[in-house]
Amino acid sequence: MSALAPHFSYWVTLFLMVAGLYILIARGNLVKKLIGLAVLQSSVYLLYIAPGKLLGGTAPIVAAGFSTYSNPLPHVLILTAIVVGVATLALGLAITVRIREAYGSIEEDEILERDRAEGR
Amino acid sequence: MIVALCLLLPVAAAAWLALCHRRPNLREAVSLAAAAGLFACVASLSGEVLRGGRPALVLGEIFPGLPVAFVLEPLGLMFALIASGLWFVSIVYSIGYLRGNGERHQTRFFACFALAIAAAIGVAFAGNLLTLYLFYEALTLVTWPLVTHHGDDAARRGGRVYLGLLVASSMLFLLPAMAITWWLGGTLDFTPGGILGGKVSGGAAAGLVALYAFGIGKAALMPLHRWLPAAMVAPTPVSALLHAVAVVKAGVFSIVKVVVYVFGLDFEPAAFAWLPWVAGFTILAASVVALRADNLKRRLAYSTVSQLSYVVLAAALLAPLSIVGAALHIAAHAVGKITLFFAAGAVYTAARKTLVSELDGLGRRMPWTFAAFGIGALSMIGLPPAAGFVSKWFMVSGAIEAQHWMALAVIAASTLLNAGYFLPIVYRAFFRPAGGEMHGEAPWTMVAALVFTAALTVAMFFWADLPLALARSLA
Amino acid sequence: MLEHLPALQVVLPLVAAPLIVLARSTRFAWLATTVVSYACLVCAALLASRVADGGAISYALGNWPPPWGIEYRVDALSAFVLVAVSLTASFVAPYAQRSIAAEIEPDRQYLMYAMYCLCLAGLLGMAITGDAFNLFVFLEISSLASYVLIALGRRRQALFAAYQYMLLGTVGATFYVIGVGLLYLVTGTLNFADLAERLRMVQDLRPVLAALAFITVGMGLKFALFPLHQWLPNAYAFAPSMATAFLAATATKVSVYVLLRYYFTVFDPAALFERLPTREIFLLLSVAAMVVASLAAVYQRDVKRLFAWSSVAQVGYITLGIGLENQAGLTGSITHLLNHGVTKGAIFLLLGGVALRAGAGAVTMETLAGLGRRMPLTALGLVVAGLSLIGLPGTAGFVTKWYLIVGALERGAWWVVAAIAASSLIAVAYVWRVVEAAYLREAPAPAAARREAPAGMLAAGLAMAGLCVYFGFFTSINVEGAHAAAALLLRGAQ
Amino acid sequence: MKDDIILRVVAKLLLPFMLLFALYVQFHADFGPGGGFQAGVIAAAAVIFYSLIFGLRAGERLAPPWIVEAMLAGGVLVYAGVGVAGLLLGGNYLDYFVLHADPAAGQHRGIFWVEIGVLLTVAGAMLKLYTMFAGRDRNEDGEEEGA
Repeated sequence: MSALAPHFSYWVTLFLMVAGLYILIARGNLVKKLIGLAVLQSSVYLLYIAPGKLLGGTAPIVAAGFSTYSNPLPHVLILTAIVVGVATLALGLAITVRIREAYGSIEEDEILERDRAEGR
Repeated sequence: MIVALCLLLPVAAAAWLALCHRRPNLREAVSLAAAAGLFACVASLSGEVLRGGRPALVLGEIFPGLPVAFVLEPLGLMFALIASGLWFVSIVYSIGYLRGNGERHQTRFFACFALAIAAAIGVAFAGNLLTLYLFYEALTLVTWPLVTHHGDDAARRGGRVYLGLLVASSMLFLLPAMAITWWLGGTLDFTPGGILGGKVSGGAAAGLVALYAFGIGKAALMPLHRWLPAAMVAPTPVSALLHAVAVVKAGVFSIVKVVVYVFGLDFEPAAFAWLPWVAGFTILAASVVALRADNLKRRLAYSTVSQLSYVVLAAALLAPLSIVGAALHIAAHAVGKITLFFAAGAVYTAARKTLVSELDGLGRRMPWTFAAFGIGALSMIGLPPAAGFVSKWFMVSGAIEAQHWMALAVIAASTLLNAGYFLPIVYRAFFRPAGGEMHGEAPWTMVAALVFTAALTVAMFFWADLPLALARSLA
Repeated sequence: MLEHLPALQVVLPLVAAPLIVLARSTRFAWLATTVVSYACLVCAALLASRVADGGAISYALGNWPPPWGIEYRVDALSAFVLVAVSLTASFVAPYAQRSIAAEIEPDRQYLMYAMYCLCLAGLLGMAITGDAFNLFVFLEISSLASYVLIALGRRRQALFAAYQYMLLGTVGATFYVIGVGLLYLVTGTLNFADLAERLRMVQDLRPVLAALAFITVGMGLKFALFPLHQWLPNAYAFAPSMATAFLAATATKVSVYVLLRYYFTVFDPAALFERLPTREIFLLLSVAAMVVASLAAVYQRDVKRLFAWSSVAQVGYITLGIGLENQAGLTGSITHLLNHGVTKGAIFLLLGGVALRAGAGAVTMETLAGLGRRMPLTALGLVVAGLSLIGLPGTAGFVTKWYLIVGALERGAWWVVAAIAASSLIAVAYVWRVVEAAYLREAPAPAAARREAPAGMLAAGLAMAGLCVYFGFFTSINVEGAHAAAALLLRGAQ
Repeated sequence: MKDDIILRVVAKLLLPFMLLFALYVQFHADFGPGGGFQAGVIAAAAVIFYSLIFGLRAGERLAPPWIVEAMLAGGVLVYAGVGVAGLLLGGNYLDYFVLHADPAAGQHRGIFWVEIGVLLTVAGAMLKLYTMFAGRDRNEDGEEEGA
């Protein structure tokens, strides 16, 4: 426990990372894959943000009475990363919708099956 | 200046030919004019080279210290003279052949022909290994459309073997050999006395020799000889000019150049000790195959394989006299073999016969053709009064000088074999009773061409001064 | 204005994209794209010449000095990549007009141009930025744009190919950003130069090692390092012609650049190459790519797929230099960024013309039958570019091969020399399948009429094929630039 | 859902406050958490909420597609324009110090306009995403929409 407790945010990060990757690889449903991708990306947000927090620190806005601030840089970075993540997810979903229209399915194996049938 | 002109002339001719493809007569006139011009250009350089001059041309560096450079030296001049001179004769012959056989895509044929000559001239003039390699590969590529000229399945198969073997050997062996030479010697310029002397020895040296000997696949050393018979699917003028003169001679020419200017004649003989055995084996084995081949062009092709190995054998002895013999043989074999191919093509055009066993009595219907064939055969065997005798004389002298008795034995044995597969053809043509239909000689341009080369073969026996002078300045 | 070139290099295409969306006119979109592409080429050329004369250029965005602000930094390596990318762009942009008009529905064409501009901006930004996180942002800009470009392909397989590429590409980018996060946690900085300095002082190397692994795999996914290449063949095969040409010529190259930047200037190369089996790993993976992917290419029926597989193999040539880690090897690698870009660009541009005239989405071996008679110039261009792919002397590909072989000899890696030769031999096999189809097969009767691709497309393709030959003889751009870049990387190694 | 009177009334009542809150988040960002990203999302949420209740068509009347696209592109242009303004006034790209005689005020001015750009782009993007997906089932029968 002593190794776990002080670094618990890392363990959560790690769990999310692996879980996201697992979903991404193991699931054949295109939407579920995207969910896995989103989980994976969330783990990155945590990886950056969690260490930026100082115990007792406040939002990094200069004001009387506060002297410890959290590190603002990771937040800025992750704001960008979140935007990127949203864009990726939206694009992924848009493509999925069109795949469904073109193939009538969003299961990976069925799509591959149909491609193979066409290739012959 | 003239060096650049020699390279540009055939390329320009090819472009021009492509433009006037709707007017065959103009096209052929352009071809002939270009060939004559090229020969004149090369010949005009010979005086300077014989006096010891080395006309040079440098076209920009590809890599730091590695330019595309041309330096004209005696061996290259000889090769260029042969290639350009016989180009003219071949065009005369081709006009008759292509029209007589109603071949398609004649413009493409003449254009690629011109490009092949340009590449051969590039090989001949190359001032360093990189330039030589550049044109060596170019020669393979531009002759591929000629080999696959008919466009049918047989042509495609032949083309694959041709391209596959030539490109594979040059990429797998020649390119690494070049890189190793550059890495060891720091230069790829052809230097009198060689660039590798003292830089590599023992097994590594022998390995490098092997990379070069097999990398230059155009020299058709066994077991890399199969592209040559495969190339026989091409129309006969192609076989005549390219696979008796330009392409194969580019191969043995490169070998001689590498031996003389990269390794140097003083290179440790141990590294070359294995090569005469392989070359000797090729000479004998190819002769035996030729002996059994019934298809005339196939027999000629294997004869070429064996004759090429004479050059390799002679070069590998590293003796001055044998190098002279090797250089001379490049010229002697060229004129002799092109005569033989011309004759084979004439027989095909006039009588539609391709097999040796069908030639009975044809000598009486086509006396000029078979007289020329006889002279070519004499040259191959190495009997006077034909050019082959001179070169063989020097090779034998070289073998004695180097005290290489195996080489001597091989040359003797193969002379017998050569006689064994050429004389029966002449005998059949003149002394067996003729078969059915009546026909005369092939079109006159073809006959004129082959009589001319036969005369040249004899002339090179009596007046061997120029080639001998060029060859002697090598060693 | 000249001191602002680094900013303009990225801002020009970045501004062009929203302008195109606002204007909603295909004609304006094409015009803007072309102008911007040429402007980028001019910027890149000017930057390269300034770098060659006076050393690296640093540009502080927002006037916040590095390492606090984001720094744009142009040195010999990034200048070379900038030139390579914008050179390709300047050929693709004029080509795009007819190609897009033929392949994309009219009301979506301006979006295609906008995405192309974004992609260009992202790639240029990746090459120019000196900030690890900013690089991630540009990476995602270019990636998102390229997913859209691929998804706009005419056949439905394009959608699934884009989806797969998006999935793997995003995982790659995420891995990269995880690696950067770890480095940031250890050092507290994101500026490359600053990172390099502070990493030297780090005692606990475990997070750095993890960061190295994440960045390597992440970037490996983006540039299709064997065996992380699964997304590539389909993505290239089904994308619209101009997208394939542009992405094949640039996208993977810029990701390799990122890896080079990290390996030789951020991490400590001495430790990286001496204490870890980096050399062996890259030699093995590169050789495997060169041989296996080439073999796979031989068996393709779809010609675009064939050349896509060949791209995987050619990436092997590029990464080979990392494994050789010497002047000649790295010169070969870096020059191949440009050489292969030009070669593949030419091939895909010309194939786009073939596809247009064939009227089908796919270019198969049957489509190519009789091409030598129907489209003689296109066929000639394909042959020339194919020769460069094989690496015959007198072409750009030979220049690469020569340096790689010399580099392998210096390293004493004889088996690598053999592998390079063997791989080129397999390249002969697949290129010659195309040549035989074009010249030795008769065209089916209805398609036998002689009809070249539209002039603009043909000219762009032939010009690039011409560059393959130009760079094979006149190496002042590709070799000298690469030589300087390799020297720079190795200087960082000391 | 537009038949439900409670929803309709509440929606109409809430809408101005949501937009106002967006503006508050936008402009109070100098002194507290907030900024263009958050404000953009809130503003877009207001419009999306409206079109959830009154239907997509009504939402599109409120924010026509061409305006949404213009917002998307215009926001980026405003952002980039601030950068170019810095260039023109003699600074580096994105240099805010030169935007005003007093460098601190210059920073204020620069970030103000940049945040406006962000607001526009984020709001535009959110709306675009919503209409793109919500608009799907209107033309299910094979007709395709831009992605």
